[in-house]
Amino acid sequence: GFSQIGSESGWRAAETTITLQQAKDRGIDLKFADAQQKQENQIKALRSFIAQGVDAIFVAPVVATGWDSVLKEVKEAGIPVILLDRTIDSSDDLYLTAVTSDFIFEGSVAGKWLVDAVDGKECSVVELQGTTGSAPAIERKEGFEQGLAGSKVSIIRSQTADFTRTKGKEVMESFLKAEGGGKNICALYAHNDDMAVGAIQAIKEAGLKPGSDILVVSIDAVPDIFKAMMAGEANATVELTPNMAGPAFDALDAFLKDGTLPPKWIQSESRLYTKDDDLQAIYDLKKDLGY
Amino acid sequence: MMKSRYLPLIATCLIFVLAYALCYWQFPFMLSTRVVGNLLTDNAFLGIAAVGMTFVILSGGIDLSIGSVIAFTGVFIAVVLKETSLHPLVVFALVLIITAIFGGIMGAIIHYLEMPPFVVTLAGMFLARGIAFVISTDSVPVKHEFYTFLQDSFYRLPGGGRITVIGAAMLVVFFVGIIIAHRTRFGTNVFALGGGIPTSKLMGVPVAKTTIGIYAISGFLAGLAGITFSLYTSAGYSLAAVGVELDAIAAVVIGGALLTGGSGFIAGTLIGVLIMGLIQTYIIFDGTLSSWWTKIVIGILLFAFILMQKGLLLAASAQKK
Amino acid sequence: MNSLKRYAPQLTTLAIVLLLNYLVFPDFFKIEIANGKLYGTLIDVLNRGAPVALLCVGMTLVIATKGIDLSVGAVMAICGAVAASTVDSGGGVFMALSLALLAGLICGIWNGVLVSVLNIQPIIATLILMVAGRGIAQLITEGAILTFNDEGLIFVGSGSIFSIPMPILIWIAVGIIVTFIVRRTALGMLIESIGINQRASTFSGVNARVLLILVYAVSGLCAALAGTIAAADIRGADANNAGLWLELDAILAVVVGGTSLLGGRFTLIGSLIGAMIIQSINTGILLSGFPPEFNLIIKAAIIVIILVIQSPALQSKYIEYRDRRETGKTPVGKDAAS
Amino acid sequence: MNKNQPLLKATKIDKTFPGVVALDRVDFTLKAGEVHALLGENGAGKSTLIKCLTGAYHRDGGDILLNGETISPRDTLDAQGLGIGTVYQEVNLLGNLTVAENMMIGRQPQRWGMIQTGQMNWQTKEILSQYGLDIDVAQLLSTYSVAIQQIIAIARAIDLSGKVLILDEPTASLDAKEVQMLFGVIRKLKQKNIGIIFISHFLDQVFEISDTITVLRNGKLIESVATVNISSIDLVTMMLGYELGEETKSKEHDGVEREILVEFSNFGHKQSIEPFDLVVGKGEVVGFAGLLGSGRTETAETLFGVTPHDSGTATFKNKSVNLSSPRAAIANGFGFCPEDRKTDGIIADLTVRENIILALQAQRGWANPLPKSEQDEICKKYIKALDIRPTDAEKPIRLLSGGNQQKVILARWLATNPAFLILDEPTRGIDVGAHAEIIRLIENLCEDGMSLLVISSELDELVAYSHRIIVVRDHQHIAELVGSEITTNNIVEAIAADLNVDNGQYELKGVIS
Ligand SMILES: Nc1ncnc2c1ncn2[C@@H]1O[C@H](COP(=O)(O)OP(=O)(O)OP(=O)(O)O)[C@@H](O)[C@H]1O
Ligand SMILES: Nc1ncnc2c1ncn2[C@@H]1O[C@H](COP(=O)(O)OP(=O)(O)OP(=O)(O)O)[C@@H](O)[C@H]1O
Ligand SMILES: [Mg+2]
Ligand SMILES: [Mg+2]
Repeated sequence: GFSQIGSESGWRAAETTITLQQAKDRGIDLKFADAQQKQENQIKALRSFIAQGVDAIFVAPVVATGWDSVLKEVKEAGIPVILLDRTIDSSDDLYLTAVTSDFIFEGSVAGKWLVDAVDGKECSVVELQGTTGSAPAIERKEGFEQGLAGSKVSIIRSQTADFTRTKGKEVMESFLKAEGGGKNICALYAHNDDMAVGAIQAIKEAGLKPGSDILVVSIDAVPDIFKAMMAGEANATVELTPNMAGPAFDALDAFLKDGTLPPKWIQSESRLYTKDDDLQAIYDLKKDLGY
Repeated sequence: MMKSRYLPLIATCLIFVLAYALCYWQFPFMLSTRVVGNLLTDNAFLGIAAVGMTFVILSGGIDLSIGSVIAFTGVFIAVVLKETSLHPLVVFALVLIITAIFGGIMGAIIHYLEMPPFVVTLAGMFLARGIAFVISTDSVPVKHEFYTFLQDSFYRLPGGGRITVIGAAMLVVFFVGIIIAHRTRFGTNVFALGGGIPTSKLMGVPVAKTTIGIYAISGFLAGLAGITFSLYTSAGYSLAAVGVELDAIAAVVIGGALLTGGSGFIAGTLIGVLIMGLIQTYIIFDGTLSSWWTKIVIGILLFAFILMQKGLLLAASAQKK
Repeated sequence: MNSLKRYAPQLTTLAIVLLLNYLVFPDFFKIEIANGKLYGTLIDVLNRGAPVALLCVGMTLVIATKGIDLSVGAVMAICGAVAASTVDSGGGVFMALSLALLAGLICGIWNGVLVSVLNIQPIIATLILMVAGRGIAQLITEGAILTFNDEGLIFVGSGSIFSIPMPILIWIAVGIIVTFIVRRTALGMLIESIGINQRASTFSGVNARVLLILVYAVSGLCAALAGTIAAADIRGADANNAGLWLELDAILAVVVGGTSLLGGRFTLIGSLIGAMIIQSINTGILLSGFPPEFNLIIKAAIIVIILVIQSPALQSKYIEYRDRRETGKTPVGKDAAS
Repeated sequence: MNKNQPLLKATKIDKTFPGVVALDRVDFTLKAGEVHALLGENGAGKSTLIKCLTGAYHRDGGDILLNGETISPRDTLDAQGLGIGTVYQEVNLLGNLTVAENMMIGRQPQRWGMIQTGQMNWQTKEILSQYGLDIDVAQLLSTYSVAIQQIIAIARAIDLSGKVLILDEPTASLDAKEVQMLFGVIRKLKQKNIGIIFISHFLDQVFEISDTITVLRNGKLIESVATVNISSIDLVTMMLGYELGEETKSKEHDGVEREILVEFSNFGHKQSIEPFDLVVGKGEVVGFAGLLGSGRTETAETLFGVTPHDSGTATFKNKSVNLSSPRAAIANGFGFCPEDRKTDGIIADLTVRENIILALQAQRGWANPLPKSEQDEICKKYIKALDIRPTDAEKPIRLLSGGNQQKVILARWLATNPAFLILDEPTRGIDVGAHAEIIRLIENLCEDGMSLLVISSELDELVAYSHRIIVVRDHQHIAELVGSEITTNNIVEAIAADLNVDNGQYELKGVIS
């Protein structure tokens, strides 16, 4: 069984595609349950998985807390659980392993890149946050601030744009107006690429050049941001790989075969891409993954 | 002769049984006690909130704030339990008082300012979630032995299913709700408001008291649903329970109530909630649907239920004459 | 003058919200021309308010018949997706627009048939499409954001004519056209009569069934336009997020604009003012620089203020108070409605 | 208690609505054990006065004393607490509650906070049986006809009234039998020293039951006199402010052969009306007589396609026509002015003008709006012809008095100039002046060639204008009276034939839907 959060973004869609693909390749019968962004639905899904007697459960938890009791039930039923892309607050004997990236780390990678990019100069950053209260929003903000620590780079405005392009554009428009037509802004940090893509359009429409007048750094590495980077309109992105399932299946196979216990945390890569990479190649690689 | 007012209720029940039978036919495992127990536990918070929503809808109003109130309640409980050493029961009492007053204030605004419930409770929805954000944007885990105790107390059914505390709580709330709605003066007054406020006034129904009472009940039950949710997840999270109000409205209406007010049954809402739960369970059992097909199928099933209900009612009324 | 008086509560509210915006952001009213386009925060309000304003037009008619349309957000997503996939597969902007409008029309008629022929309660009838519609949109885009580069379609979202951004022109034009149609024919009155007393209206020979389908169809068309604009704006159809929860904003705008959710008398102009009020609040929040945790509280507080300003109870209290000062009479209390 | 001390005394009651002075320093005194008739034209302010007395409206000025003590009921609940029971003009009960709940709301018998439904139903049944009503009280109120609802409303008000009973046009849709029964109850209440305020446009009823008469005109008190001291002519003059021309005379019942306009054969509907044959000639007035619940309204609704017929055929001018919906009927030149004006007639929030032109406009289609000037002309014409007051056509119709609303609905149908017009209780709640006016109008209309089918519980009226009368009972057409057979007596006999009515305990039975 695979309990997915939903399909709120292209990245999520890619993750689903890859997971299903991996399962198919390995000849695994995967029950897929979409939770429409609701934890209660995920818990329901887990319970039904138990009821159906699946062999293993993958969960991409929508939120870190609140899994104790249902995972206890899963454990009682003797089904191994692997967490994908987000960890949870429960004690770690309730799941086999977690294949995740580290949001804080991603944020700090982005922050460090910016500090390097401005090379010690002062820089006022505007930040487009993810959905208020969501784990990536909170942790990518925190990580970014860690990355900036000790430098002259500072965040002057920060507002949520709900991880969406439309909001990213709208919020960026108001940032530009509020900051003297954008003259006071030296860089933009967006918690995901979609918001950055929206914001890039706003910057262009305001008559500024994204990528040079305003530096743009974001997270996720979806295909569209590579297009923007190729056009010189975005500067950097930190990859959050959608292939969480691969390592997860590996770990599961090993465990089921001879009981090898995987490490509790398998960290996925958080690679930084800049214009120095072969953008076109990566774009081609990614564009059919269902982003 | 069958009493025509109970027809919608009977139709809904029939459809539920029919649908369950269909599911069973496809997935024999659906009839296990586990699935039945899950149906109760998983929908407990929705059910409790839907009881409150039924009162509101019976009176011709609507309450959009319940999802947010559930989230607020969860965050409030989690944060208070973390920061202080109060016993959870005390915190429960506290939060129920707060949410009941919150609902009551919305009722008072609706009545005294003569503003539509839709807008007033929409403001309430923003406010409750807004306060939840301000208390904590992070999701806050609850670690308290009392919680573990409650979560671990359940009645085990033969076959591994469980009747949990929260599942049982929902049934109790429905029972009390049925009595209040159909067996007390207050309940009759609720129906009266749904029949028309000006007329109710002329008939001497205490409109102000009833309106405030209704929304206070809805707030109270949303608080209770929040407690249930917090027991369900052992956490408080400000983004929890988004859109629950729509699920609750759908459950109430599927249960046979008229959104214009004045007609419906609390028991129907229970069936409505179970039908919604059944749809979810069915989809998960199926397990082959992509995210988008999930949505489409939910829509189709919803439509099918409503059609069947209509058809049954039509057939019944044709036969009766 | 007369109409000014009629919209007094709405205009007052708008003025207050704009004033608040001015206080948090002194440059609020500054408008200049940049890149051949009007540029300024006020323009942003008009521009960003386009989807809600468009939805409002259809929603007002639906609400006037005592209905409600929860599906508009999802229909936006569908139509955006249709437009995007049309240009992506080589259709021109004209084709894209037509197909998007057709999709909106079909969705609207579907809702209308459910409500008027099958007699399903509007909130539930449209809830079905609200849930399923987003799925359909995702089916079209396969869950991803479908981006496009068709200049024609992009023009709908971010082009301008006579320096005025297209979305503004579109919603104002639609507002005017629909108002004109509805008020210059008997349509408006017939719609109102259905909303007030459907039974009595059918007794008088009003074709309630057709009119109900019509209003939902108009709502679908408006949602189609809004969806196309939203997609054109970001050069991509975002099936997951386009129009998400916008139905609530639209309903709120209609109510703030002075049309009762109980059906009957409606005012399109009021609704459009309402849409601008809502957008001004949203823009104001963005400009204020408060941390996002406070967004909802601010919004709630402003809505409460609006409620108080527009409360019929308080208005009649005020009129009574004014009359008393003029005539010196002391009324015993307030009229119970009857 | 001193019988001469006024039970209820209101002095200098003022009530102004925006633009209308509804009550202008009106004094009113009700003695215990007295039946006090409150009379006046439509829109005189009768309903407003009683709403002020019962707290449904808040008066702008003036004092109310009950048993010598100042009272100021905040709302109806308050008034009920003071022992004032009221039946308001439009039946104000809740269709979505059961009969018993309507009867007992707020005072249901309870035990441990729970309603004893069985006992409540039993009590209600008891109460209603005093009014000759033997119905299933656990059914929803809306399943019963207006007339039954009216009786329930009266029973409820009487049950609530410890001191004062107010009846605003209680007899508007009752037939003679029910009226007599009501009067019987009123007389009993009189003996219990309850003061009764009675509003009616039926002067014979007023003379029969009342002790004192108070007349209002244009919101002003005209006079308060003992009933024995006034003649009916003086009373009418007092109400109208001018002398009414002689009462309409009975029609000389011609036997003229008429060209057939509509013909229904074997027309019926399973649940509501036995198949019947009916022929209506051009320019003919066919009257429908029957007891309440006899199926007259349902016949009319079947004819008009509200509940489409499921047997038989109809022809119009010898061509077979489709009567499957009101729209279809209207397209064939039919018109139908319904009985229940509150739910089937008025569009409350629309203006008088819009209400008048609605049917005409619907007929023309939405794309072909009636020019404003033409609308105004039509309105002017009917406001004048039917004496609708206030004359401002831009007022929402809900602000008009009941009788004036009725006139507006009538105007709506007259404006479409139908070939065949069905009127269900057209004079319900209409004052004497306008009453005469409407009867004259009906006569004129049929002289102009319009065919009419009129349902009325007022037999005198039916006799006055009908060329033919159909008697309906138990959803069947049982008799037809033509020409000189048409007399009140014959109708009553036809209705009562082979029915046991001797003990006054007559069971109304019918299909409960
Ligand atoms: N709520 C209201 N707002 C404005 N005007 C009103 C309102 N209610 C009544 N009126 C006006 O007050 C006047 C008196 O109305 P009222 O209903 O008391 O008449 P009535 O004597 O009962 O007439 P009828 O015999 O037709 O019932 C009428 O001119 C009416 O239009
Ligand atoms: N005493 C009764 N008990 C049960 N049902 C009744 C009774 N009286 C009337 N009804 C029902 O109410 C409905 C109303 O009948 P309808 O309105 O056609 O009567 P009517 O002849 O127009 O009389 P009126 O208009 O005076 O009520 C009928 O379906 C009838 O069965
Ligand atoms: Mg009156
Ligand atoms: Mg009748």
